[in-house]
Amino acid sequence: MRFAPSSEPRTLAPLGRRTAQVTANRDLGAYRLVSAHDASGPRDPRPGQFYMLAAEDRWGGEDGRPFVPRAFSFARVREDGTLDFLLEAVGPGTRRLAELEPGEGLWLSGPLGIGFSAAPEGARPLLVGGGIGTAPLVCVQDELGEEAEVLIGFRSSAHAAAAALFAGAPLIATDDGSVGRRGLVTELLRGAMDRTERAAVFACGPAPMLEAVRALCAERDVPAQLALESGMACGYGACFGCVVPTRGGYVRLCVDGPVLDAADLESALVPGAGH
Amino acid sequence: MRFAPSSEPRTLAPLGRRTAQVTANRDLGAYRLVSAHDASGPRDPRPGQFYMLAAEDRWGGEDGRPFVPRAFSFARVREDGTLDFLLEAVGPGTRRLAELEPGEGLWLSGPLGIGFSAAPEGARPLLVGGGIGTAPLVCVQDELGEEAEVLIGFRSSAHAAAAALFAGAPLIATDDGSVGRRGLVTELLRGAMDRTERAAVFACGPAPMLEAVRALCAERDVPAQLALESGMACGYGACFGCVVPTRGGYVRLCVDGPVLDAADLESALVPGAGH
Amino acid sequence: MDLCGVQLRGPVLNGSGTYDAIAARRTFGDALLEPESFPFDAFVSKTITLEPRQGNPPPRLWESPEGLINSIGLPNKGLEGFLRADLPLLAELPVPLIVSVMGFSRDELAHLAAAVGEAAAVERVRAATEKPVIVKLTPTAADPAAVAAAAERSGADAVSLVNTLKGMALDPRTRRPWLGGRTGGLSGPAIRPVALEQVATVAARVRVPVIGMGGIASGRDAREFLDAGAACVAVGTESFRDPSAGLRIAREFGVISRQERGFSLAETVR
Amino acid sequence: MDLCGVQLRGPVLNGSGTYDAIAARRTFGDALLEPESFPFDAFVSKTITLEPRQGNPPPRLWESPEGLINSIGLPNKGLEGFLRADLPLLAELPVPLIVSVMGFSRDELAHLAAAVGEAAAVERVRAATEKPVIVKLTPTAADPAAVAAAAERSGADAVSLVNTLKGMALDPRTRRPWLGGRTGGLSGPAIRPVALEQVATVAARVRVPVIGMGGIASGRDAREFLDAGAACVAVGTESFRDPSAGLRIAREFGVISRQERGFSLAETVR
Ligand SMILES: Cc1cc2nc3c(=O)[nH]c(=O)nc-3n(C[C@H](O)[C@H](O)[C@H](O)COP(=O)(O)OP(=O)(O)OC[C@H]3O[C@@H](n4cnc5c(N)ncnc54)[C@H](O)[C@@H]3O)c2cc1C
Ligand SMILES: Cc1cc2nc3c(=O)[nH]c(=O)nc-3n(C[C@H](O)[C@H](O)[C@H](O)COP(=O)(O)OP(=O)(O)OC[C@H]3O[C@@H](n4cnc5c(N)ncnc54)[C@H](O)[C@@H]3O)c2cc1C
Ligand SMILES: Cc1cc2nc3c(=O)[nH]c(=O)nc-3n(C[C@H](O)[C@H](O)[C@H](O)COP(=O)(O)O)c2cc1C
Ligand SMILES: Cc1cc2nc3c(=O)[nH]c(=O)nc-3n(C[C@H](O)[C@H](O)[C@H](O)COP(=O)(O)O)c2cc1C
Ligand code: FES
Ligand code: FES
Repeated sequence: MRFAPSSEPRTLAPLGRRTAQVTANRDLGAYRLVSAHDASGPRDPRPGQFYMLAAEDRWGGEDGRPFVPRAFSFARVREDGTLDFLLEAVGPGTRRLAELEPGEGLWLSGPLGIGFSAAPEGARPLLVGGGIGTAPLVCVQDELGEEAEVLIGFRSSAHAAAAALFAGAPLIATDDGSVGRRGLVTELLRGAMDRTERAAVFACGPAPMLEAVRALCAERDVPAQLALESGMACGYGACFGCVVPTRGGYVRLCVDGPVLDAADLESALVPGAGH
Repeated sequence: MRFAPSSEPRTLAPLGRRTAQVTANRDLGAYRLVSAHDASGPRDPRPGQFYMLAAEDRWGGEDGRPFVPRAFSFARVREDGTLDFLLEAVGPGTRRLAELEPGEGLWLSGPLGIGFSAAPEGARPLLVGGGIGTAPLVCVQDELGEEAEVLIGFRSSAHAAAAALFAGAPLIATDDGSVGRRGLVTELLRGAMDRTERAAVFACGPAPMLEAVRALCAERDVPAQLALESGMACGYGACFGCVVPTRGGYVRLCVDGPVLDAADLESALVPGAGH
Repeated sequence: MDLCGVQLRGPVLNGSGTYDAIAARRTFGDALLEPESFPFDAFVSKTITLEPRQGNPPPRLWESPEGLINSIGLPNKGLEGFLRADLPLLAELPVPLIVSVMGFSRDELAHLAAAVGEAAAVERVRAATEKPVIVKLTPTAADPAAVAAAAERSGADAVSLVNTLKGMALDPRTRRPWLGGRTGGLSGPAIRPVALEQVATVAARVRVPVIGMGGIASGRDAREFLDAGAACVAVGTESFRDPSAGLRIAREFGVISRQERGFSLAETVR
Repeated sequence: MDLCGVQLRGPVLNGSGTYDAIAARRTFGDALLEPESFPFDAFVSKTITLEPRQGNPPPRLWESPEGLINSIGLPNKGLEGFLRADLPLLAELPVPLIVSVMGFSRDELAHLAAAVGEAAAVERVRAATEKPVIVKLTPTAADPAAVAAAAERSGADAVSLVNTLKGMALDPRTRRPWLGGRTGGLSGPAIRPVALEQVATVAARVRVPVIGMGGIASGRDAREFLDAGAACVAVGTESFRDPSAGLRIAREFGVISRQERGFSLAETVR
């Protein structure tokens, strides 16, 4: 089954790169939650859209990396234009961003790409997230409210700290069972689907998880939107670097995604993405 | 006239690059005085020798520069192995070093090159410095004591603040006359030579100043040692990049200098050195 | 200023294949079409081939010290798709358009720079169009100036260089080539000294205007390429880091030019 | 390990012309001669020519993004001066010695990589010595693998690459070429992806060992060149930043190798 959005869920970005001021940077278990005040950006980015970020100072250290900016879904936008990003420090770019101090400048451009579309009338939204991929689901929940059921999986209890970003009591799975249920988030999804007559899935997480979600939804003919990841240099369609294979050929994830309709994918296992 | 040193005035450097800890970094008018504790280095570098310095962190910023380390004469060494460097921030390397904070790591190798030789018996040492070139004369004065007469020139009173590093009352010239005499340090030298029966000159400063000193000393047959500058990548003879022309052909300033006998030079105007 | 008879408001172009004005409009909206917002003084399309191409399999990007390696593989809609779908949209841009084409058979121009004999390829293009023809050189030719001179003799109205340098990266996990295309092209500041040398050498050899590019990231860099003999510059990879890099570079360049006029005046006065 | 029949304790050499062991001994003293302090597993001399050469006029160096441009111009004492003054000192080093020579006329080998015909030059060297012959390739050849294959056919015992890429820098004040030699050679991390590609391509083509270099600055970089097919690596520019870079890189490389053995063991156990 397909999502059939009425119009492209995309808020336009101001042209060019601007500087936001970092207002906070705090620990969230294994992650960092970085907040920055994007004074001149739009207040209404669509959940699932992303920003390209770079530190204004010290972007490019030993060995001349990071060089290009990095892509991040926003987790939340506040009324004054403050954006929250949930980061996992996995390489030179995320490490630099993870150590930003309040007051420092954050170069950003965005919101970029196409976000999540509304669920079909009468379908119950299931938000399925894995690890750092829970970030864009926070604002999806903000928008959908109690109607949405949140199912999230993490490697460990340190990672599961990100669950605190969600309202209510999300269902949690961890690899080691230290928080919530032991196992994979797809098992939670299977259970939720069993309980739900008409579901619509919103998913983001590591590629193997998304692939499992895609297969499960295809099997049960449940519509699903998947927020994918791929290596990006520009974020606005300039470099043709971020393509992922779809049934219709390669699409640039930064302008035709990152949220794709699962029905368009043969597989969510994107070459070269993730860590 | 020539200096005829009995042996090469060179203290050997420990092999490789080591980390010294920055202990202080203070303003000195237009300059910075950076102190670092070189725990495992020799306590007896020869005045005129230099060190290659790089910040342990953040060496290489926007645009991938600074890349190679930078050369600095030491101004002073203390008994515990603390080295003082006088810096002028003129480019990316010196700017980074100028903002080092106490506790940060400073990569260094040295002491490098050949320092100043003793003055011939019975000759009065005249220490002639211009601008940042006064730095290596500080430790020459430390060694020679009152016997040496210090003549130093600066662009402005902000630069003349470096005079505070010298003991006693050095003679000062500034371009604008705001401190000491208005004019060039070579005029002070001319006066001192007139007053001194047998002089021996130790000079360091910008190339045009050194050339004026060289010409003056040649004219009066006064022996002179000049500490030159040239662009360096390695500091220990590996790259052959730092050559300066002498009467005997090109010599590598980092292993055969930086202190050269004026008698060996046709001119002290080295191509590509200085700002 | 004038490039092959076309009036440009300034000397800053985009590198072919490094800016998709249509995708940028989807992202940034019609603000992009304002003359004062559009980042370049002329727009160069992504390279078009006769037949549509999917491009290379992903992954297509790798970051290197002050550089980027790409194996994009010239994905494009083909000539027909371009004329039908893209050209009408590109015609709305507020600056002149330069369409980048790769021969009428792919191999033909891919080998252009490899040998002087290829001049024939340019002659054929020359005969087929009344528009100015700009030939882009590959930087891997052993003697770029000879290739440029051959292109000039065959009637090129301008030459453009450098393209990316051939490079490679390994996947740290598998230790095999990371890029789907095995090798890729290196661009960005890392290659700037190489680009500057080739631009200077080619500009000294040919009479036609040279469009210089390779790692330009600031007005000062642009200035250097013009000092080396380029008539115009193009900005590629830096647009990935900053979507309006072209505008910033033009602005910085303007400041430098004014300062220099100021300095030389001051020097004259002294 | 074995390189052309010579036993080496490890795979890390110096790049020719980037380490002067005699000058280093003047600077660091006899500590340099201790086997555990000497930074390389074999020592490659600066390139020697038949006649002495002064080298290029200064300035000879310019820094670029993650790179260095040099126009040194092969200064050396000439064959006779080398044999008399340097060789006895180099014989005291605790590792095997590789002497780098540039033909017996300068032009002869300068053009080595330009064409396959040059193979003759290697044949002549081959006949003149019983020692292994290593041929260093220029990276500006349009097809380095063809040149390497030609060198192999002519009897080279190993090939070594890359040399520096041609580059240029302008003096910001005069806006004319900064380097005394007008152009120079670009080295350092900036060129690493280009070097890695050429090493991989050449290693896939020839049977003789390949000595890989170009921007190696860490054990991980060294590992990549070996993964790409090099038998040994050489460290050039990084030694300028750290006089014992060779030792550090060998140490880091050792740690990586041990970790990888550990990982594969763990994977087997699982
Ligand atoms: C649409 C989108 C949204 C995202 N949202 C989030 C989010 O909300 N939070 C979050 O934490 N992450 C998010 N990510 C992932 C994030 O962008 C990556 O984790 C980040 O780019 C990693 O950068 P790095 O420099 O830390 O790591 P690296 O992996 O070192 O660098 C990133 C890229 O560089 C390449 N690379 C990897 N290793 C090397 C190497 N040794 N040399 C050269 N290149 C290398 C790879 O292509 C890699 O993808 C998102 C990604 C996308 C596409
Ligand atoms: C033996 C010796 C002793 C010295 N002692 C002192 C001292 O005590 N105190 C002190 O302040 N200074 C000293 N200097 C000078 C000091 O080394 C230089 O000021 C310093 O190297 C400048 O580095 P930078 O990065 O700040 O400036 P830059 O000039 O930018 O960099 C240094 C070198 O890079 C090259 N260069 C310049 N501009 C560029 C560019 N745009 N792109 C690429 N390359 C460029 C030039 O070759 C220049 O020499 C000494 C120098 C020598 C040789
Ligand atoms: C991602 C990417 C795609 C490119 N695609 C093309 C192309 O389609 N046609 C072309 O002539 N050059 C192409 N180039 C080369 C650029 O136009 C330019 O010559 C090169 O990148 C050097 O400039 P830079 O360092 O400013 O990027 C591409 C470069 C990049 C980085
Ligand atoms: C300053 C300098 C001098 C060099 N001199 C020589 C030389 O005499 N002979 C030679 O074969 N290569 C010479 N090279 C090239 C290096 O051996 C090496 O091939 C190149 O620098 C790439 O390696 P790197 O990036 O690690 O420096 C020189 C390189 C530099 C930077
Ligand atoms: S990241 Fe450049 S096209 Fe998508
Ligand atoms: S700085 Fe390298 S030889 Fe002198």
